[in-house]
Amino acid sequence: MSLTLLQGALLVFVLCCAVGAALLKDTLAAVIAFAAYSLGISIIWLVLQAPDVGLTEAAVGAGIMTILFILALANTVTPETDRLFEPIRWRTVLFVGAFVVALGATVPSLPAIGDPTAPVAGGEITQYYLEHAYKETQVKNAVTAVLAAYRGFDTLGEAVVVFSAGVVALSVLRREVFA
Amino acid sequence: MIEHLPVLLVVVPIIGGAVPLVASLYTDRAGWPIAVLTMAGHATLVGLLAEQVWSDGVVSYAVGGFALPYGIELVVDGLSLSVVALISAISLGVLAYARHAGPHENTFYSQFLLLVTGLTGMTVTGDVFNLYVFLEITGLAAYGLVASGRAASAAVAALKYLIIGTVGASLYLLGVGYALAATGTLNMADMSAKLATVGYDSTLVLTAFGLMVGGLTVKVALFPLHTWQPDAYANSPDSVSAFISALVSTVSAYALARLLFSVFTVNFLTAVPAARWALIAVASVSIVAGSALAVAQSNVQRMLAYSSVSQFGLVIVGFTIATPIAVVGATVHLVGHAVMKGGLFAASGIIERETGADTVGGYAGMGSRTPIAAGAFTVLALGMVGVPPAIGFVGKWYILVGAVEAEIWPVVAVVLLSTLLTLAYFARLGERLYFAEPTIREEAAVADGGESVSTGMLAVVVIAAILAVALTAAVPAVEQLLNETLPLLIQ
Amino acid sequence: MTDVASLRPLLAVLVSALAIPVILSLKSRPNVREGVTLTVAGAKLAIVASMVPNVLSGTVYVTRIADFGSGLALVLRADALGILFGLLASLLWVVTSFYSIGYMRGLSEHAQTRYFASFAASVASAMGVAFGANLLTLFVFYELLTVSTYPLVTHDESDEARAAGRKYLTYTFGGGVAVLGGTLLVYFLTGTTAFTPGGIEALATADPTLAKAAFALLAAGFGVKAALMPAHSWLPDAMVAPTPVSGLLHAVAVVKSGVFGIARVVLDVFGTDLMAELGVALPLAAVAAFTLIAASVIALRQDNLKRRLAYSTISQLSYIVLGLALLKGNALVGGLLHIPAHAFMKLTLFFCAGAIHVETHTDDISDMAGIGRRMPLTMAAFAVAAAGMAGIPLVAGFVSKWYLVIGALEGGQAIFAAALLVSGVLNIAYFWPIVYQAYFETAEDHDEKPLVSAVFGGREAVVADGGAGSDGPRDTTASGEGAEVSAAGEADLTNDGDRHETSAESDEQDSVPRPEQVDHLGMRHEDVEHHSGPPEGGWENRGWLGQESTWFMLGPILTAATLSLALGIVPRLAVFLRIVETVVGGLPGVMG
Amino acid sequence: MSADEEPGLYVESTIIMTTVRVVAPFVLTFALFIMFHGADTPGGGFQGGVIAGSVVMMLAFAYGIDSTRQWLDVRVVAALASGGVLVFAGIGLGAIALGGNFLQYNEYLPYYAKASKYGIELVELGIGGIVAAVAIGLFFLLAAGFGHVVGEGER
Amino acid sequence: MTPVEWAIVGLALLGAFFGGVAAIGIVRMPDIYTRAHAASKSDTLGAVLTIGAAALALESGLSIIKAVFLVVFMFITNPTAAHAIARAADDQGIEPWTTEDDS
Amino acid sequence: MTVDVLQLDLLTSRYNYYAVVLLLGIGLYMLIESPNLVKKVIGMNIFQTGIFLFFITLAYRTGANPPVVTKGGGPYVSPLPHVLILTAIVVGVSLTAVALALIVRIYSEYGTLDEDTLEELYYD
Amino acid sequence: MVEFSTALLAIAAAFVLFGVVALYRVFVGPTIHDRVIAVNVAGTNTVIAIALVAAAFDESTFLDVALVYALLNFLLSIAFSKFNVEHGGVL
Repeated sequence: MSLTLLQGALLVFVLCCAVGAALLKDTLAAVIAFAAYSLGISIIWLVLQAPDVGLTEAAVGAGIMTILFILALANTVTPETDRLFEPIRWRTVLFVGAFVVALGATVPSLPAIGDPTAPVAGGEITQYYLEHAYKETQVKNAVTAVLAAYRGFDTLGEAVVVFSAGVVALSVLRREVFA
Repeated sequence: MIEHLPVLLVVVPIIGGAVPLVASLYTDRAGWPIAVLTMAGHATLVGLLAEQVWSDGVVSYAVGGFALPYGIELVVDGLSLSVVALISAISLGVLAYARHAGPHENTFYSQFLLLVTGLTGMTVTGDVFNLYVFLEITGLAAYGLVASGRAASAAVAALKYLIIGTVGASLYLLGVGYALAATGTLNMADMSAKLATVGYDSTLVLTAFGLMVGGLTVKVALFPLHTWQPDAYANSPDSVSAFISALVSTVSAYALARLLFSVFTVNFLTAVPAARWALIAVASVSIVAGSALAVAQSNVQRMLAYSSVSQFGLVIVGFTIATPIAVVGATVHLVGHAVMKGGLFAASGIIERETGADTVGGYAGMGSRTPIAAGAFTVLALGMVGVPPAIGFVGKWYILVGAVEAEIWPVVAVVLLSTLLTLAYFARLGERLYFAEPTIREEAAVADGGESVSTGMLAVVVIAAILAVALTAAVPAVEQLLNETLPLLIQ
Repeated sequence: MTDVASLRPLLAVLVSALAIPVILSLKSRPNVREGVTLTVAGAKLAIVASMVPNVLSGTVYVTRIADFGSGLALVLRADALGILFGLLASLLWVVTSFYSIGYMRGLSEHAQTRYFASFAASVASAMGVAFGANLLTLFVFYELLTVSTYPLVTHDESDEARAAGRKYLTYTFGGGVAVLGGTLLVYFLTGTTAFTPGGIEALATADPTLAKAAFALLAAGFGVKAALMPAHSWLPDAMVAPTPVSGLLHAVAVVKSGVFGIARVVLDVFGTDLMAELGVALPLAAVAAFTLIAASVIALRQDNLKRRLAYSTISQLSYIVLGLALLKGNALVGGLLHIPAHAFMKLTLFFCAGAIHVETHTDDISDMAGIGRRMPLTMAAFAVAAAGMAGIPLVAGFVSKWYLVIGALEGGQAIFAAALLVSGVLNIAYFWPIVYQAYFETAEDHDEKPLVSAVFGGREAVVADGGAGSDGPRDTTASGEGAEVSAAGEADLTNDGDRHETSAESDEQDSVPRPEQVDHLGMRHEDVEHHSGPPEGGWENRGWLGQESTWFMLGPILTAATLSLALGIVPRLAVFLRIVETVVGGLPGVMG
Repeated sequence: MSADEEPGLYVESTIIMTTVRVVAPFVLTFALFIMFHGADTPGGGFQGGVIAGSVVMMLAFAYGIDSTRQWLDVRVVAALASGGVLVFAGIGLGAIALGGNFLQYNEYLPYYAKASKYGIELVELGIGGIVAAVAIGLFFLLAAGFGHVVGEGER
Repeated sequence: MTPVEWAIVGLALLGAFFGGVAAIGIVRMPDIYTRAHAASKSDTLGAVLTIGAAALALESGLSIIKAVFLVVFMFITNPTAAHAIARAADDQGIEPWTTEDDS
Repeated sequence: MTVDVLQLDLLTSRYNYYAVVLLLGIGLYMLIESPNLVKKVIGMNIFQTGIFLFFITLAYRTGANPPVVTKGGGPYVSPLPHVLILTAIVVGVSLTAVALALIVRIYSEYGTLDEDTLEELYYD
Repeated sequence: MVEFSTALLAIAAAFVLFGVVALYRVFVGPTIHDRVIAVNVAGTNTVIAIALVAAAFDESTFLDVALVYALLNFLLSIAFSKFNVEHGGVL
């Protein structure tokens, strides 16, 4: 029950941050709210027993992402305003609301959280990974095993994505070499 | 070695793409040779692969040698082979064009090869999440290429592209999530089997379909999610717009087809007519709206971009009809459109360089000033309209036959109508090119644009024009290739 | 009938297609270029002619180009009907090539290279239309023909020419789409589109409603190019093109391809029996008969010679369609024979009009009084062809019309026979005055000849294409579909400013801008002082021995006139009637 | 820009500099730990790479970006990024060369007992290199802003 | 629960108390410096107490080492961070309010 | 009454998914409505995080351990979605970095990050 | 044991809720520094919560995450502080 309490508190925290990021007029404030947001998200990953993702989110969300945002803001100046929050556009809210309701309608058909018989959590593929990962790869962390071995091709793609991001940023900012 | 072709096809451009960054420490003109070498290798591999697919039908490759639904599978069949060959050919063409037209930076060629990586990966993969990864590589490289234009507006266009493209990819990812929730697997073949047992009318499956297909339609740029496309095409350098217009949406459309046939299968489409009709409706609206918007454009490249919106509507319609002949038609049109649209962008680039004309009005009388480019442009435009025997006609014809066979009469009407609409915007250009007095004075043009044009660039455009007609001869071969593939896809 | 695999049909198409790049590359050397054109034209005629004897004895040459599977293929097939059109086109290309050289050089026209290249392309496509072995192949070349003639129509590069070109494209591509739709339906119904003498069998058992729809689409699609009313209005507008092009459009390739398409549909897709069964022949015949009369009446009111000829064409084409729609042996023979007959005669007439234009820059009939003295040979040929048009014996037109009338009477459809006769009278009415005033009047004492010169005709009637105003034959076309009206309206809008301008400037305006109004004036133009109509002091007298013009023009004129005479006097010797009889004889259950 | 024009306008806080000097080596070690220990505990190349990258950022914040930029060798960054990709692809291709499929670590077994594990570690290292290099590169790129002058002039 | 566990929970509760104080301080204090004060002092203390509790709860040696590192680290960095912020505020607070909010 | 219970049951057993949907909504709202480009990028990130939460929730299994296969058995959560999300996070960061680079460039070319102002400048 | 972890989780939840309280300051400011301080507190609370979660689940590896957080929280704070000092120029 207290697990649910913790999760509830986390979700409240995260949603508050998201709403704050959406509505704060000042861009830097929105970035700060977003930093707080990724703090909360990271604990959620841990609570859901995903330490790898949590670690990544910590390194990314609080670290590099926010710093990049700050740097981008340091290079730009947005005009000062007196308003704390942005006005809410109800037309868009209505549109987004429709999307949310439509997607929300599919939630009941999803497996309940933590259901051990769900196709993902208890499925055949998951079981295979958990049983064979160590035998086949000599790696205890099944996440690493799947990441680097079973789905190593994805990870190659992931590495290429990161590399591309660097190259693209070079090209976008019209530089020849890093640094 | 021969059995590793599918994976080598992806890895070779990765390696090629990684080199220019280091090379730029020493020289700033290393990109082109590296890219040419890499693409030559790529083309060779495609050739070898073609031979293998021709004899074996379907080539499957388990990356890492793991048992199959657990590892990542690469699959090359007739459909993907056609697209891979297209990627290879067009890349070589664009390289020939870019040698002179630029951009010349190393980063450009790095991104170029990364884009090839992404596109090839999307084409050969047999795993829905792997598809997402390569979709994003493609996206990233494409955003960068669009932004490599010198104009300030290039960055705006690229950011717009990035945001809309990311939403599309994210929707796709969410769709993958729903499919995963329903089946617990990511391998396309495996997922397809499990989806059938889950039941096609399950909410999860339907949502997965909607989100995945919806996400990909953003990438394909169907109306009304096309808004990124005109800006992106019109603001990027000529080489880039030729490249992107020819391949990015094309491969996304291929991915959509792959999803329809290999994951959801035709059975799903017949079991859930609403899904099919929705897709057909979206595509049909896209056909008409794209043409109508194209007619309204004054900038030639924007017009071409809107034309793509319409043409991809046609392709998607063909795939959604899902009879063998319609699928052949859609494939032919997919490939043909890529050649023609790439050629059109390249030709419009040359025309702009030589005369400074970039609007429909400015094209007046330019036929005599740039005879070769304008001639090629006209041939390609006619092909696009669907004048036989150009490839554009064959594709349309097959799709039409498919629509007639499936007795989807509204589609027949829309496709026929679209021919006339296409004519409406291309005839305008053709007429101006050849039968009107120039509005741009020659001296002004030279002073304004005045960038030189190389033989390579002209050759690319001319070859595209020739291919637009000559590919028709290859249609029976494609058909035969697909006939081996399609029975597997369309039961 | 025996099928023989042979490359000859393909060769006939390719020979001129391959000439296109050669012609284009010889831009700077006009003499060689024209040499190539002539050589290729000769070669093509030779190839086609070489097939004739065997075709007459029942052999069919077939070239398979590509197979698309599922019963779709690109196949060329030189059967009798195809040979009829193919022989006609290749024969007349030779003639027209000579004439083109004379005409284009005579006027020092611009863009001659493009002109000759497009011409070669048009003929290649026409040949493809002739030899197309199924609806798909036919359609492919049909569309190519549209594309390749477009530069010819817009040759002048004036606003008016562009408007005409646009209209031409809109109409014919619209028709093309209809053909495509019809082809699809046929394919859907039968699983094949191959032409079979007597009709595709499976079509007879297909759903009649769909079959009717298919026929309607095909007939409408081909009807656009055949200039059946109400889709005819592109044709008079296309008169802005140079005269050899008009000849080509009207006599040889374009309109004939439409008619030929209808012939294919009637004879080889649906078959006469099925046509009768479906009851689609009568509406077609009715449309044809209506066009026949209406176009003749409109022709009466035209003062511009080429426009009058254009409406004459519209009328004459309907003879052919009518003959086909009557479904009886003799009517079919008449209709088909009228294809070459009309071609020869109309070509003569156009060539004459062109020669008059080149030599005297006269376009209006009212200016032609006494011109017989200036151009005696030309006008003689004109008289012969005009007589043929009216159906006077010894000229080609008589033979075909004879068969037509007989066929109509055989079928007990006297009303159509009557229509034919009425139209013949009208033909005389609009051709005779031209001939008469040319020889028997002088510029001084001639009176206005258009028989009906009231407000709805005559010089003001340049908008006779169904555009704005109540003076055109709008009332006859008002039943046309919306697309046609709007397309015409659009063309008119673009024309409008131009037209008012000219009419404000001068009273001898005409709908067709004379080449000298365009900015590429040649040498010859300088020393001809008058722009139109007889010079001061009347036409000078030139002899009968060819002083009136160059032999490049006279030769073709006389050849064409001779051909029409030959077809009238010895129809069987002139091979075409034999071909036609072979065609009709090959149809099951028609002859006799 | 301002750092170039007016150096010394803002004196770095001694406290921050000292703290960073104390913390940085520890963090770098920790980053390497995460990178190498990814096989058996959560973590891996990506996370380790980001943290290693953030060490440089930390230094840059404490000691000034431009001085850090000069201190860091451009070639190392570029070589790390490209090299990482090449190492990853190389390991995959090596397996092919030994007769297996791409990235089939088992193929290295005859040469080393725990081939799979160390193959994976090597891959993680490659990723770490890429990520660290790109993170550092992005940091400096964004800090430097848009390079107006490079290229052949505006259109 | 065993007595040790009770002790741990108690320790953690004590930490939570300081955490709560810090949170209230952040919200209720009047200006930036006082808020920084609340954050750096109270929160760090709460952190040390709670992490200590967590370290005790985790029995393995490695965890203890990690926890110790964590505590030390927090002890160094938290005040430094507060110092940096306060210093930045001071920089701007002393000088006229020019660039205060222009982002 | 039963309906009410059912709803409550849905909420307690699927609260994460509802949070996902809300996060997606907030992200989408920011993408559409935020006038500032930087905030659009933040919205993009929130949107993606929503999807990540979806996947990680799918992997969760009540009472299970993280998928490090050392402890004495016990159920583990599924490693597969974790892997996917690791990749997706990396992709997200890369996209954000590129987007920010573009924003920096746009700012130095146009001097504004306001979408409406930019639109005007862009179409000039 | 169950109760023990429950208690720890409850305390973690309390820390998260303190974070929510601190968010108030993040939203209303009034200055950027207030926000940074508040987010710093929220970050510290996060670290604490992670440590408690680690204890509750008996997962020592979670402490790694806490460690990373502590480090980055620090980095973030000095980054923000520098941002404000040199804002307008390049950091």
